[in-house]
Amino acid sequence: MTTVASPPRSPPPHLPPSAHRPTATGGPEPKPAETGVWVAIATISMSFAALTSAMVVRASGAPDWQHFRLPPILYVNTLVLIASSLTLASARRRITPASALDGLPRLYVTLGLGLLFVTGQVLAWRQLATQGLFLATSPSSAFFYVFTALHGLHVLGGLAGLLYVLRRLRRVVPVPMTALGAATLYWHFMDVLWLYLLVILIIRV
Amino acid sequence: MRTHSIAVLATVLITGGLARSASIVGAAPPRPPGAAGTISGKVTYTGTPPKMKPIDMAKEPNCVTQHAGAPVLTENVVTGPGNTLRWVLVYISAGDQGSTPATETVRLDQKGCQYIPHVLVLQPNQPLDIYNDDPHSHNIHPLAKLNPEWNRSQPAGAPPIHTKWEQPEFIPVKCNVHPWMHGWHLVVTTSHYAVTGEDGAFTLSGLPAGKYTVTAWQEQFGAQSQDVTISGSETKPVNFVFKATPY
Amino acid sequence: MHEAAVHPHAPPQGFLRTHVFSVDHKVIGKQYLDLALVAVCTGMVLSWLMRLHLAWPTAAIPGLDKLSPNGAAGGVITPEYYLSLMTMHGTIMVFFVLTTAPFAGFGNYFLPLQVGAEDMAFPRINMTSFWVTLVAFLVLISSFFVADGPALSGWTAYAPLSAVGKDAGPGQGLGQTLWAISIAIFCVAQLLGALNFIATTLDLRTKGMSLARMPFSTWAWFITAVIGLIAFAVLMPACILLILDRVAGTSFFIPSGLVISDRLQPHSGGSPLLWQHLFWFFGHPEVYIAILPGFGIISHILPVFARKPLLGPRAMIGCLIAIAFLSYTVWGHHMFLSGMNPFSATLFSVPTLIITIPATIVTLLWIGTIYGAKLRFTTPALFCLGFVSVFVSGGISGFFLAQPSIDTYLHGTYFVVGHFHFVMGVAAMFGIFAGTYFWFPKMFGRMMNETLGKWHFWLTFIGVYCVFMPMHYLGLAGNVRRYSAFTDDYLKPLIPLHRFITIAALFTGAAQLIFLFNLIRSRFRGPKAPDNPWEATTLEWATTSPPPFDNFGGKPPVVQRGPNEYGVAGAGGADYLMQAAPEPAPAR
Amino acid sequence: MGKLFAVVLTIITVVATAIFVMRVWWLPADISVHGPWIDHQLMETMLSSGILFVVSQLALALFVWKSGDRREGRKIKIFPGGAVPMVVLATVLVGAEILALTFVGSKVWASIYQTPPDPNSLAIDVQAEQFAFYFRYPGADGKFGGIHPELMNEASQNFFGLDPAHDTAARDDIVVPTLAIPVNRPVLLTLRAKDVNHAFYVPELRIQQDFVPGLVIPLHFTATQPGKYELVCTQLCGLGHYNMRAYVEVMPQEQFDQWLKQQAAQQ
Repeated sequence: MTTVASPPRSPPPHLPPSAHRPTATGGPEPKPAETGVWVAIATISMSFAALTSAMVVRASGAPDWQHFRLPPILYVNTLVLIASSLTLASARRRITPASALDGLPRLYVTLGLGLLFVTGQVLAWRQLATQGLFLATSPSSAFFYVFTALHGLHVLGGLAGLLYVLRRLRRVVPVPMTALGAATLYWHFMDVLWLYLLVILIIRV
Repeated sequence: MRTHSIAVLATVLITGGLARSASIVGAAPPRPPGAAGTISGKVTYTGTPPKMKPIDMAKEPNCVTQHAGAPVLTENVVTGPGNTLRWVLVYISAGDQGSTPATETVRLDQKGCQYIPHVLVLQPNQPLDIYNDDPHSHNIHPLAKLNPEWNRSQPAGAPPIHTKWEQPEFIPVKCNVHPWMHGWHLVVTTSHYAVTGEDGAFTLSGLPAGKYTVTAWQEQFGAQSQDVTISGSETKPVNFVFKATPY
Repeated sequence: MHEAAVHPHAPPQGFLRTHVFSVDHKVIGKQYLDLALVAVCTGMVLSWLMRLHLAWPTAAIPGLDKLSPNGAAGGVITPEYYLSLMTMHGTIMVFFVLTTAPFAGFGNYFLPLQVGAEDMAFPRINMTSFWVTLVAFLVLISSFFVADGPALSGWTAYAPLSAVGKDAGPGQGLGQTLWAISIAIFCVAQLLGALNFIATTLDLRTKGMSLARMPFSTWAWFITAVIGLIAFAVLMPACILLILDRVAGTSFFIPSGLVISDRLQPHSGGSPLLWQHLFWFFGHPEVYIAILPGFGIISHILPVFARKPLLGPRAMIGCLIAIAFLSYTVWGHHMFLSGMNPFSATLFSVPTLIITIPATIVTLLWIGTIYGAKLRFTTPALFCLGFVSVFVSGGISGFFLAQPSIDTYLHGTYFVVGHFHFVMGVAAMFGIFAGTYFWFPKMFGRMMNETLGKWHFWLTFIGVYCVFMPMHYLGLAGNVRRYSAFTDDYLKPLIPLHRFITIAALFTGAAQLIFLFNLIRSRFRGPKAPDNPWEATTLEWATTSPPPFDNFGGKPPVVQRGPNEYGVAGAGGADYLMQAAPEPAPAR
Repeated sequence: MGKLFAVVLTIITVVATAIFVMRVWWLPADISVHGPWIDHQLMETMLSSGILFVVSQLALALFVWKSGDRREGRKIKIFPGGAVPMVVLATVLVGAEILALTFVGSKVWASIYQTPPDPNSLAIDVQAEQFAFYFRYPGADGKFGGIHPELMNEASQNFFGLDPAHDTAARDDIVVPTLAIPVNRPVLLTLRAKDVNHAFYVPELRIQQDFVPGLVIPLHFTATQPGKYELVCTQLCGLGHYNMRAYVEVMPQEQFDQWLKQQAAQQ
């Protein structure tokens, strides 16, 4: 899984300041961690695009496609995830290279909301299961579980990344802004990805 | 080799019977000397059975040549003159006594793209050797459910497959390469069994006095049972009649 | 404060950190190459077994029954074991040799060196990537030791054969599940690798190393990483769906009403073509993942030994990019006869034929580079020339297969086998050989033996033509591929040609022992290599052989010019200018 | 070394080409109506790519021969005109070739796979299974019986899962393992797979098509030469793949009618 070691989790730990490492680009200091996250975003998008097209192909003209109502808790989870993105953005605004202290509480809230989202997704599975909809019940439920599980794994990866950054924010001065930026970027992407998945699940399932 | 093992078997049986030892045959009750009953009869059908269709083995020219002139017929329902049924297993399904575990090796041949015999009866753990007598590869795929299922090819010239079945089960066997090749491995816990020939006749002998359930089983028509009581050395006639439909 | 350290990671301490769990891209590169060496030996032995069986189907191979008591009782290979050998040969070669060696192996070692970086952008992810690859390899190999043997559905693993489980045949049980798991794991590793390649190329280039000044091999690895990023991102979810079909009872790829081994399968509504689309959307770009690094390596090495600049450097890079782009539009040419809408066959045929334009240009540029060159016939140079020849041979048969109307006859025959072995197997291997002979001095600080190298080249070059050219003739005669024996009346007369191929394959395989011997011996006994033994221009030759752990001894080079400066007036009468060398004094 | 390379490469090129030109191993004679177009297209491609093959290999050999020249003071030479003309030339030449091949080729392809079958075609149902082909003729009523996978039974030769007990159309269906077809009459096959992917390939008929489980794929052609040919599977289907074949018997119409009657009697 791309998630498992997605870049925010381990941005290059000891990147040297620009003075020590001449680089080709005359512009701003390159940020490999952010480049890495962009690359990861590209590949994760591609994976989900492949799954989406698989779902469209599989759903077309399949008599066994069983429509069902999405568990309502998904909408609550969506709000939770959006809220976590907002708190993260707000936290980041409060963190300067000199000090991370102001942003830390909001980062903890972000972490909490992230965990809450994952828990909410698990609850959504349990709701489906009580309706008798399991992985193998119908292709629609199969795709639901595959989408939510893969997204959930990626979110867990993002949480691990945030945790890692948080630990370093508290210990390292100057504050590793690049790592924080990379983790933030990834987290917002998880948000966007989920909204996309929610929309196609609403349309198809 | 075969006669040798039969001799060994006989020796074991006799010694076991006389000495009442708890060796290999210790579990089975000893055969009461001299007072064995027999069940015999015929298996027939009423109605119209499916046609025995000629099997066209066109894809395996070797086998076409082997059967030139007399094409092989389907063996799922084999009938004889007088509405008899062949390849029916008749065995003691309940109340069995006096059975002896078999140790002699049973042989299954693949010859002319047929399983010979079509119905093979064994007892649990009885050694089974499978030979490929054709100049091309065969595949043996017993579709077992209780026993472990396996699926293996046997190219021409490969050594025989030595195997056995541990659990009693009626196992359909197919050759994946030649779709028409079908046979049965019938694993029963009794040594009192018989498979009917073309005349539909069977004989179960050496039965000590007692109450038995006799079952006849045919691969397409299923099973029928009758209760029979044997007292002393008598011959009880038992007949089975299956209802046949053309499809 | 360790933030201020020059190198992204501290010098390694202890044996484990230095040689095993190292985050140094050079060690990781060598580990990839070693893994590829083990894999290629395995894959080659498998191909010998297959070829022996095809030529003499009833021959007993001593000892084989020890490896597989069921698959080769008495040493005679059963049809299903043949297919298992074939599947494993294809999977090992495509994934663990042709992807691992030229891309992950050489790329890891030389991409950071060539852009003047001290390491990859994410050294720990880099290390993870290798160990995950190793796990994938071990999972795959473990399927040799399960009761029914490895998967037998080919490296393409077409559903539903690959999806329905053990009813479909021996090897389709646990063996096939292990196959799918192994490939899914492999995808993870390659995605992590591609991430590193891209970030390193974009962000860690040294001062003066503009994109236009990057060596051709760096370009090729970068482009390959981009291809891989998309391709493996599609294969991985496909493998997950396949695994779910196999173990969780879903029906993504399995349609309704299948009766396999007399059993009605409990699945419904799935689409076998969906697997083919997903697989080939990955599978065709995978061909370029295997060969593009070869393009890069040849374009990198050829000018060194031609002592003149590569003809049309910009055209070369443009072609590489064009091929990468087009590789995503052609997957359907594997499926002309698959039952998809026949109209789409024409649609897929056009970009397939168009991709021959950049491929032709690339070839012509190499041939044009050789024109008027002062060739130094070293072993790596010979392998470059051989590469051009076999790539032409393999590429041209693509003309036939790209046309649906001809594919109607040639699809599924040995013509296809000959085609892809030449173009992505042998050509890529020649690229790997050229790279090995060329970079060995840098990697190990010792030269390889030239005499042995030349023997290796000649035997291999002649050998591969004897093996793969006849396959085209077989294909024309309608010889179906993936057959474990030729029992059909019209195939029996072709068996003598198969015997010829088998003998040639054994001969060519034996020639590889020369390489293996040379490789191992030179690692310990070869003469000491100077820093720049081939008089090349790129940055990897501007440091010691082998390079120190931070590549440039704390003094990152500053690049002055592109990599193509051969046949010019250099310092001290040399005919080349290194990328980081200062401007020489004007000649008087 | 350069001369050796040039010589070896030339020998390889000449031998490889000669075997093609002498047709030592070649396609079997065509027996289909559409086959000559395919053969024509193949020959066109063979000719143009053959020239490309020989020219590139020999150019490589020649340049290598010359570039091995060890004379003192020899200067390197740049390819005349540099890369640009070469790129343009390659694009134009290969592009033109591609256009020509696509134009003709897609017509050939369309004539086989994209045209509707002749309405008077003989309809035959084909089922591929591990590891055999079975063919079904509709019998006297001209209608095929329905297919019920749960009724498929190889032991009783019910390969198609027919239900003659309830389905009268199925009772006279003729199921055989050999594809017999009348000569010069259009044939329309419907391909279905019982278990996994298979393929239909008769080299003499110049036709190949996959069987895909879950799909019913039409395929039509007309055979022009009576005789016995082999139909083989070209899509990996499992352990018996190599042995999956059937014979195709092309016969005059009268003989075919008689054959069909004979088969009907045996059902």
